[in-house]
Amino acid sequence: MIKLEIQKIEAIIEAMLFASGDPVTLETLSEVTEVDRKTLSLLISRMMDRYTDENRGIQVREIDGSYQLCSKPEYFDYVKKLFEPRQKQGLSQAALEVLAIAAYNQPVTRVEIEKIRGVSSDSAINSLVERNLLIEAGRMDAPGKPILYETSEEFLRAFGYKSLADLPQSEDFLKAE
Amino acid sequence: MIKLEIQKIEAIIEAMLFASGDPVTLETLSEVTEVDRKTLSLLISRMMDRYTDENRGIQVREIDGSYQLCSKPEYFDYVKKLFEPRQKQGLSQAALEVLAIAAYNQPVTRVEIEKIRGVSSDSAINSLVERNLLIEAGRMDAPGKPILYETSEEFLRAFGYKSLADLPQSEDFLKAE
Amino acid sequence: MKEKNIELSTSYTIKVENFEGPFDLLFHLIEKNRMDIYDIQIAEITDQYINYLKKMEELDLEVTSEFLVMASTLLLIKSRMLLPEAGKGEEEPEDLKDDLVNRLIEYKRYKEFTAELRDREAYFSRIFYKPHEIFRIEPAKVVNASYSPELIPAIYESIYDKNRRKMNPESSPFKEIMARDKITVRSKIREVVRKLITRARFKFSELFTGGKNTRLDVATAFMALLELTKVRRITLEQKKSFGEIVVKKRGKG
Repeated sequence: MIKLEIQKIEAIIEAMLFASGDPVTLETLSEVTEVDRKTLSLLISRMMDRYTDENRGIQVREIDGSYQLCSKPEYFDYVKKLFEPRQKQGLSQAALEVLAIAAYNQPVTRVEIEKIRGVSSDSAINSLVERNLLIEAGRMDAPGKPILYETSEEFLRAFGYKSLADLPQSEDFLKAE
Repeated sequence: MIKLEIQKIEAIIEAMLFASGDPVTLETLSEVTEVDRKTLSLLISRMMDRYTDENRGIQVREIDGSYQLCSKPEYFDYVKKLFEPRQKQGLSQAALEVLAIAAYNQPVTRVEIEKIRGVSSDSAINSLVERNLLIEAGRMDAPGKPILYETSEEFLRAFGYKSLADLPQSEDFLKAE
Repeated sequence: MKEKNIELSTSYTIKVENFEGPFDLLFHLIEKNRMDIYDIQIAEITDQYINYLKKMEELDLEVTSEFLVMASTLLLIKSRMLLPEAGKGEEEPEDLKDDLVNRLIEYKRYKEFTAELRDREAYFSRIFYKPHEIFRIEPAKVVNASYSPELIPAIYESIYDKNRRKMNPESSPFKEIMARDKITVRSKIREVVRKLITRARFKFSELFTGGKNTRLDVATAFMALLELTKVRRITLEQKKSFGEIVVKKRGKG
């Protein structure tokens, strides 16, 4: 690839990510640019580096094998003035505990979550499903066919993880049982 | 203003234009950044220059005293692939028959096609023209000046022919009539 | 964690926190007493735990059943430890305690992780995304599907042959029926079925009235009958070879 081509591909990627707004998979980017995925992911990580420049207000985030353009968090206080005060209520301690347990034990049932927390977790689970942080992922092949829950892509986005492999690992967090 | 501040202001402007999506007035930008409008518009035109770099896929446009971030038009063909409804629909039997007749009898008129098929072929021909498999190739020098149709390059691609000479020939396939 | 400072009549202030559950409260007590989680003094912790529940009740705070279940577990362990003879043959108090400690430790890991989650949520919620640009895109005018190169000549051949038959019916070769005239066979099947609605039996030759008696027509009709025999809708009868075939409706079942 000659240099001009690389530049053009970077420009195409930026244009696509911008126009999409939503995350775009590496696969799609590879199909459109006709550049193989490996080269492309190298190119994108180079681009990501350049976005860290002081004078840039936006950045590329990698989430679950997709890329998304977004504003940098450090300019939140300025950007928010453009919008109506947004009521982004933080999550309750109960909800965070449920998420923590689900993140390391997915797919997980309500009963499993409650066993670890020691308390009923119905409403916390419901509010997480409502906020699209937990998703229902089928049912367990067990009596009563309990619903299995998984963390969503939105969970990765909201907590800044590239993928589940990005979660802090330790032998303490071996899947229960 | 020291240099670092300028960089930060540029970043804020980029973040604001990005998050807004819509045009943002110079006035709003000036209020939020607390930089006077004159300085700010100079700063933004400097930013606009930088967006013209080869490797950028987005640009800042000035519209009626407002600024808006948008993708560069030269990458439209790539960007639009993100939004294109995938049309993987196969061809109808009628369309395949029309194509076969056109392939062996081109250029051919609608009336000739219908004579061979024995049925009206209006909509099949139209859908093939729409899908770029048949193209109009002038008009026949005959009463009513009927349109002549030919198969397209897209036709060759879709059926895996290098050229029309690639179509299997046989004495059975004498031009009808 | 929400806190309430409540003035009691006894004029001292106690701090009642909202605990997520019995584990959460136990932790608080263990930490407050600077105990080692692996070496919990059950008697002491049990008393404090039960006192706490009493205070919650005095303050009209809801004490959910989970808290009460834990209280009874703690009391059980405590009593067995005090009177080892009383519970002979049942679970050793040390086992009950170990089980409790293990569950506490597991819960603690997740609780500690929530601190990280809280920080990350606060940071990443400062990011803005944008909706996608609005384009008016015409649907793609290309065929993404690809076809075999043999398809076009095959289709042309079939059209061509059909036309040739029209001009000279006798020239239609028998083999064509198999390949291309499934539709004709199907319509013949329908014709036979229709006939059988009004009549229980009819002669094969009756299918060829009005000059439809080319070899192709005969073969198609015959294939239709074979199909119907296969699905047990009809039976065929032929008294002698080359004789008239009689089509008979078959009873259900």
